[in-house]
Amino acid sequence: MQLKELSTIEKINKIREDFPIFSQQINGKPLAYLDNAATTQKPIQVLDQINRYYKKFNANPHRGAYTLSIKATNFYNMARKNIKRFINAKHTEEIIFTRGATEALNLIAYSYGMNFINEGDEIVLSIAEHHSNLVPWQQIALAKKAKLIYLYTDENGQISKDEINKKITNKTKLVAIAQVSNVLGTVFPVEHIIKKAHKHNAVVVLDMAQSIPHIKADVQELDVDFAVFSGHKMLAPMGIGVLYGKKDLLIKMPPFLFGGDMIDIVKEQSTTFAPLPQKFEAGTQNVGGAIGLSAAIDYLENIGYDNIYKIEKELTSYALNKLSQNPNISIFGSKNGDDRTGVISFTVKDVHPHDVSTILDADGIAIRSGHHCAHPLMTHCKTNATCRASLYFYNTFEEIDRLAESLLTVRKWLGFDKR
Amino acid sequence: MQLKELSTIEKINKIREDFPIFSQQINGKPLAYLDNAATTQKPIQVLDQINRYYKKFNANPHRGAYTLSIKATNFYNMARKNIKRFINAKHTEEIIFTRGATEALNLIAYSYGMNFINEGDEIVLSIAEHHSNLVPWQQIALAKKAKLIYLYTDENGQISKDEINKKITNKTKLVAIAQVSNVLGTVFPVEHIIKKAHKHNAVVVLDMAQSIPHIKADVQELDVDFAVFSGHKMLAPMGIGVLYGKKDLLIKMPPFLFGGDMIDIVKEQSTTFAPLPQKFEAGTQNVGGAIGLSAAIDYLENIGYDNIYKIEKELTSYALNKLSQNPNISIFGSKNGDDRTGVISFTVKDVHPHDVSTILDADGIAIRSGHHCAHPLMTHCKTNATCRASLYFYNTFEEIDRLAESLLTVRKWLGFDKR
Amino acid sequence: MDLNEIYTQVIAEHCSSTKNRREIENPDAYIEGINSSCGDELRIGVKLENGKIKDAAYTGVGCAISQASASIMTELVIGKTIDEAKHLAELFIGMIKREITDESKLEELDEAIALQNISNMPARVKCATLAWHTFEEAVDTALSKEQ
Amino acid sequence: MDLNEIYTQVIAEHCSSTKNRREIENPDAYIEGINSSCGDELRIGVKLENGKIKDAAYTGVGCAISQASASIMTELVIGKTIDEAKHLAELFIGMIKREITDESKLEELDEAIALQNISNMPARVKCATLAWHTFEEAVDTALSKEQ
Ligand SMILES: Cc1ncc(COP(=O)(O)O)c(C=O)c1O
Ligand SMILES: Cc1ncc(COP(=O)(O)O)c(C=O)c1O
Repeated sequence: MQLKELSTIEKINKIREDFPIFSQQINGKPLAYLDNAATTQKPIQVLDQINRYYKKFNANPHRGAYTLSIKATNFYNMARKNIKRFINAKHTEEIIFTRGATEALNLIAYSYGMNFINEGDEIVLSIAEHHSNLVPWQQIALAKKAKLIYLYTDENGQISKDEINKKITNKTKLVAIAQVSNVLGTVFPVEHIIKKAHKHNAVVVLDMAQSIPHIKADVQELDVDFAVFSGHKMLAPMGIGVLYGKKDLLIKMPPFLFGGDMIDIVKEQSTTFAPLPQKFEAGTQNVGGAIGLSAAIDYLENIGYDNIYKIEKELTSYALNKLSQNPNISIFGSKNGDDRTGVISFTVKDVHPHDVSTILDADGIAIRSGHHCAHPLMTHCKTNATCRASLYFYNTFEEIDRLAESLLTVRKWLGFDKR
Repeated sequence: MQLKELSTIEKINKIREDFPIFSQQINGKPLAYLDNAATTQKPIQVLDQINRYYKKFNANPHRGAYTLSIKATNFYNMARKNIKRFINAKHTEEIIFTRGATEALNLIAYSYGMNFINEGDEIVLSIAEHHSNLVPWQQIALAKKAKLIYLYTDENGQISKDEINKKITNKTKLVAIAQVSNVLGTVFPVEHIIKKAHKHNAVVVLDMAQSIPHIKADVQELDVDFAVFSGHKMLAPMGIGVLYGKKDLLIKMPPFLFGGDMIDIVKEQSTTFAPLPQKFEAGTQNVGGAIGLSAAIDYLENIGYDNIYKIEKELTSYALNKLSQNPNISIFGSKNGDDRTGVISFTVKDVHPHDVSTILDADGIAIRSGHHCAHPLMTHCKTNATCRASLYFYNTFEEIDRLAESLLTVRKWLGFDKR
Repeated sequence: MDLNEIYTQVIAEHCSSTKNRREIENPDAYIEGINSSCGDELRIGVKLENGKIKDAAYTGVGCAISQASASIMTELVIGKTIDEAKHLAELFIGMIKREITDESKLEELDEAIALQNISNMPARVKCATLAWHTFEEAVDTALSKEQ
Repeated sequence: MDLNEIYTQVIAEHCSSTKNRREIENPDAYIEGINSSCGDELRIGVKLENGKIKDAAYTGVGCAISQASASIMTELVIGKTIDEAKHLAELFIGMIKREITDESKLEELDEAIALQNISNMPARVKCATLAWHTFEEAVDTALSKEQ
């Protein structure tokens, strides 16, 4: 595919051919899938790789001296190497496969948090964290008598440098922050946060779940200590995700899950553990999932992050502009296209977000409504729920038009603006 | 398919048509896959269901008020209900999806073990436990100053009633046992163990990883407190498994993983948790995996456990008989086909198991060699490693013939019996 | 799915109705019901007298379905005996869960029948039943205080 | 994969060879090497003298590849200077990992070249290198004791 030479619209149309789900009709209308922050759709290239594995190479990896098992092991290791290269980790064994971002964050909390956070230490989070990067730290704070400190967002959904400089101090032991908010789409200044945290010898846990599908990651350049993401939010199947950790940290952490393949020698009363990365990968691993994730990375890189960025930037500006023209719509966070991805939270005057998504659904438009697993941010924004449309590079300008049009009808259904 | 009217050989041949992988050649020979205790192959019916989901219905479940998400949620719930029915649980919310048996066992250890096992309590395990049902309990014993007590197997690979009656006492708080050994294939007398444990108010954790692919499960009839299994060992994809727990136990246990979807209300400094089963299912769930597992159950039930039992019984007797005819082969555990499944561990005189599997692989025969994640059992059996051939209902008599023939050549390759 | 079956005239009117969207003076019980997945928060108050629902009212935020459901419910139960009111709540929840489908049995629910089509929308079922579950709890709490 | 390339005459002979399968008297170091995935356990002993490997021997259980590798290795290193022996170990490990493929460089490995084809069998690589890694560790331990 020579995407470069095509116009944005042509690019998108070409890309959409790879996604079988877009040939669907929802309620008699073509599907406009605008809930990509929740999960993305899967291109045929990814599904094909998974099928190929199960039809030709399936075996338990690491556990056999026969051809099929060796092939499965090789595929699994190649997937790990591909991810290492993709996020530019220094060592392959810094890549730990998990079920998803949530499990990866819990692994860090249980293994690092329970052992290296002490009474009186401070854990700094943003108020916009997804529950998966918030509740585990609450539990650690509770168990270890540590203190949770929040970085608050301003009216643009951004965290100011002042806020960061004020809250990250010598007492800070760990900072847990999303690179991109799953509600506001804000790209947070994580480079500054990481530098500031390191100045105070705190480690930083970066939640890339909402950034890596859109923004090229480089963990060495960021110099981040831990990073996590989920495959299903970046074209891969459900049930696979990644924990990245700096080698020296992972080495000093105890294992999290115990069982097959993560051990060295097991005696009746004691066990020694395998080296990285096996130490953190107990039980039969999800080889099919790892292959799917690796294929998704290949697909993304084949499209190219430059193309993805350009397409999404255009779509996001277009959507923000369209929605702003509706006087009954309030957009949360940044209203222009800067420092943000295509995650757009908004409300419609007098109409509860839940009703908005039901009404849009009748037009085949899939958006999400609710608290988006970010209760504390909702409270901070003085709302109970928002509507959220979240874009990916396979969305179209036409879908945004349909969103805007459908939003014009919403109030009427509830008896406002006279039918 | 009217399997009933066919001969065993015809049945097997019919079944094999469903498995794309068996059209493979390994080293120029047709694949004889005899490592089913490690992982099973996948029928096209299961792969098709997963593909259908990703091509037509994929969305994040529980999180949207639009058609696609509702469908994904329905599929996920239907899978849970199917599993409830399949193992005859009393309540749907007693079924918790996990990544596999290992994660399920760790969940029990972290949530039940860490909170309900106290200093001086005894945890009873069989010496044959897979590391996944052993190392977590070692960790709990270590953390809580509890004592690990082992039930030892006799020369037939069985645990005697004497041994059970002697070791399970009023001090016992938890018994963790596999229904079928992944090394010896022994079916342990778990009914007796559960009754005995309950007499002493101990809870029983049943590892069904090696039994449920072959033996119909009924958790209510067994009256077991917890049970776990992995999808990939019963025709389903990797990355999905199940924890069953009695409702009253699950209710009093704290959550294990924290994050999205398992919460009720999250405030800055505190959180309340969702009811069962969500309480134990943090983060985006593996809907594709759950659908695959549900499809695998349908497939197994379509074949019928009676057919599976009959086919496997014939294959196992045939294999035990064939292998016994080779004077250089020693079989571990039960030598007749009673109280055992088709997991057959053996050694070849003078030849290390690892060499055996390499030599068999050249003939296209896949068996496993090593400690099979059961170091303590290896030590108890006074060996370092065994060869293991493990059968499933899609294996053929011819494959067993090839295994037996190939085993006759093994010693020659290493300079014995003169070439 | 036809939106006309969900967002009916009845719903639109009740959703913005303020008749029973108010505080009760000297309530016998106030119970907070929460539907955390969509952020609905409903406080239902009841006042009992001589075995009857003397008054019922609600406050809080929520979607049209949960607000309309609360409005319809309060109008329906005020003046009914406690037993009748509890029976109606059971009937309503049974209707939404599709456990009761016999139209003749549902007649008693009067305007609340307008919510029947919600049973076709799994994601909205909780919105429709929130008021009724919370009401049941409020009545039980009030009764237990009496004793 | 051709088994003839793996289970060669050399391997079969060395695998059952008892020449260096023995204990060393007064060793300078004994190190236990374990390949937990297949259950190989190898104890390698070394005795140094005047900067040379005076003696080297092994005991333990393991597959043909690991046993033959230990036998070939001990025969090869006895009498070599410590530096030469360490160089050979590096060369061997490089060969198995396919990092060194230049045949002329590998000539020094003599009989150990018989194990080259193991590099095509990822599952057996650890079996082949276990003796050499353990030997390297034993020499280092012996040297550190000397100081
Ligand atoms: C008896 C038994 N228990 C537990 C497990 C662990 O299952 P998994 O690796 O799928 O988590 C296995 C298989 O590996 C097993 O055979
Ligand atoms: C910012 C962020 N972090 C973490 C998660 C959790 O990811 P998962 O549910 O895949 O574990 C999500 C998505 O749900 C998210 O948006």
